Amino acid sequence: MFLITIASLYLNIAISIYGVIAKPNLVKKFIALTIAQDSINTVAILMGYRVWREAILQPPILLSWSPSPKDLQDFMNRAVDPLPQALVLTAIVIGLAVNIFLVSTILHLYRHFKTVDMDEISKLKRGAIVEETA
Amino acid sequence: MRRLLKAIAPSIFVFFIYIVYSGNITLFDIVTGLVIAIATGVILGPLVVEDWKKSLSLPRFFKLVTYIARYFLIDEVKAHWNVIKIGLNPRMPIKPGIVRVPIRSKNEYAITLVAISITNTPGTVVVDVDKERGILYVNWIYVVNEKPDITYKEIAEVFDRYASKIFD
Amino acid sequence: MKLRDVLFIALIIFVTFILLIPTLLGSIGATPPGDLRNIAKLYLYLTYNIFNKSFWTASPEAVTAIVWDYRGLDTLYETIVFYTAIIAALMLYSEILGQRDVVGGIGLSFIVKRGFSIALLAIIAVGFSTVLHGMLTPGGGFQGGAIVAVAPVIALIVFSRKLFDYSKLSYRLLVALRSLALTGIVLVPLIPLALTLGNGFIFQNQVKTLARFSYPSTIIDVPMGGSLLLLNLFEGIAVFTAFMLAFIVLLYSEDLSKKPLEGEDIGY
Amino acid sequence: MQVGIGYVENLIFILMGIVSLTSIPFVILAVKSRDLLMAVIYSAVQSTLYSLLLFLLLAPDIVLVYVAVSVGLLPLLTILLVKKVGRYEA
Repeated sequence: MFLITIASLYLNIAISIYGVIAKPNLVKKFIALTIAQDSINTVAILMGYRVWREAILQPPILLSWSPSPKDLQDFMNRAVDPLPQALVLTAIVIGLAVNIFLVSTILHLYRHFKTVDMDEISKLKRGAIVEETA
Repeated sequence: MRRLLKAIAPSIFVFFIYIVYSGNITLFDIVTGLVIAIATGVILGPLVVEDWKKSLSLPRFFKLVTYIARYFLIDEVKAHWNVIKIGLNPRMPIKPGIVRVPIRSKNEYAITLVAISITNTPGTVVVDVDKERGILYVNWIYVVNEKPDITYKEIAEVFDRYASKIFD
Repeated sequence: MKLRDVLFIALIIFVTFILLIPTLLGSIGATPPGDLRNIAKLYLYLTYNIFNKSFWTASPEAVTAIVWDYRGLDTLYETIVFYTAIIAALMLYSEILGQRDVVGGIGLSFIVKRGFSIALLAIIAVGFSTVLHGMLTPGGGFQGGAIVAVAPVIALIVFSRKLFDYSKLSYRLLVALRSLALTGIVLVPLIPLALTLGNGFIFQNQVKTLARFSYPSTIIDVPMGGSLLLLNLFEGIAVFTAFMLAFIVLLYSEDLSKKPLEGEDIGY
Repeated sequence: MQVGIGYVENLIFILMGIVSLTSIPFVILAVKSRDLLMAVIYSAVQSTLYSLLLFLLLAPDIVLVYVAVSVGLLPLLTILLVKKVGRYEA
């Protein structure tokens, strides 16, 4: 079942990248891009997971504030990998900031060309260049 | 000064939520909770509270608590029971329609409480509100009668009585 | 179904399998690995090791410790990316920043307003609790900032623009608050360097063998994590104000937003 | 004890598999649908499923930030975009 999880996440990445490439609409491209971001982040978290071999797993948070050496050893044996979580944590928030920038550029394009279709925008641009050079 | 008085009730609410969400009561929680609560209360107090005297009155608060208990224990159960009866009946005896329900509460919070209570009980949904005339438009699963006094009695009477006691 | 679609579907499945094979053979396999990487073990073991205080961070939460202590410089540069992205989005609207909108608006109905005003308080309480307990429980500056940012964004829609255009929490104040928070993020790592006259490290949190400076390890009666609490607080304020600014600008009415484009319709 | 843990592990793997399999149709619908508003809603459903998956992967930090960002702010941002540029893909 774990394999199915990985495979379906990869499939999601592939579908969303198809969406980014093949759909002409910029908003649709944007939606597909956010799905790709989420899937890639989830795959990164998945890499930090471990098998429940010895004891019940726990998130990487030490619960006791005055731990004994045994507590620390236990924590090391039971926690999942905190490193991917720390990296993805910043990536999500910064991703949103970059997405806000993307949205404002898409809005500017729309206000400029009155459309968000990439094919039409390139057609309009070509027309404008021909007009200027003629 | 007004602003500070208005800030008291929201501050208590924020402090309560802060402690509940934090999950433990250490001195650190209490100190930071107080700072956050007072800052939030002073900034957002005028937006939330209309009349500080009403917001601080204890009898109204106890009325609210009894209302919540009564709502979830009696009215919700009754409404669920009715809808279950309709749902399990093979003939599906429904007669849906939108009716006018006049209510007597005038305060915005009171109308909000009545509208939310009516919507949250299954079988009735508030679709629109007319504040000036004090009328709620309610989509009812089985319209017994369209007359305003009967709809008031069937749908809104309990909620309205409590709401006007709590907020007006 | 056209040939193009079939080709794309085949390609998607092919790519998935190509990606899956190295994952299976190389890193995780059919079940996840039983053991952690050594670096992760080290971080987990040392983050709140009260017996060996030369590497500890005084924070029982490993993720926050990694974000702001072990890999603090990384996060500092991520914050710079964040700052730049928001500034870039604001710069596109540089001509209309801080102006009152031409369309007043009345917002949604008063039932939504009253219901939301109670929820507003709860969201802010939860968000700041997440920020300030970042070194004890899951949470921290990024999480709490994102949670608190939800409140003004929905308030902008529920109460309409008027609330923000005529309130004291103006554009200038928000920018000032954000700049202050970012200055705080820059100053906290530099303070050890200044107080030890150059013998400390940047992003030094607790005492090291070579540098004798450390932030306090407990605050009142809970583990503080030294600089982690301060950095979380500043990052939370920075994230919250940045998202609020960005949404305030993005939600300008169309009439006003077209102003920066005036005169550009001649050339591309 | 050992048997109990193995049982819990299998249960969690199965849950993870179900959640991630359920997300595939929503991703396909979000990419395929011509109605952009519906695409945003499908993408929000996919985000909700992912947050469940992240919770199962024992990452409470990420769940906190992910719920606020990907289920709250991002759909709002995209709906704003859709409202301004028009609902239907030509």
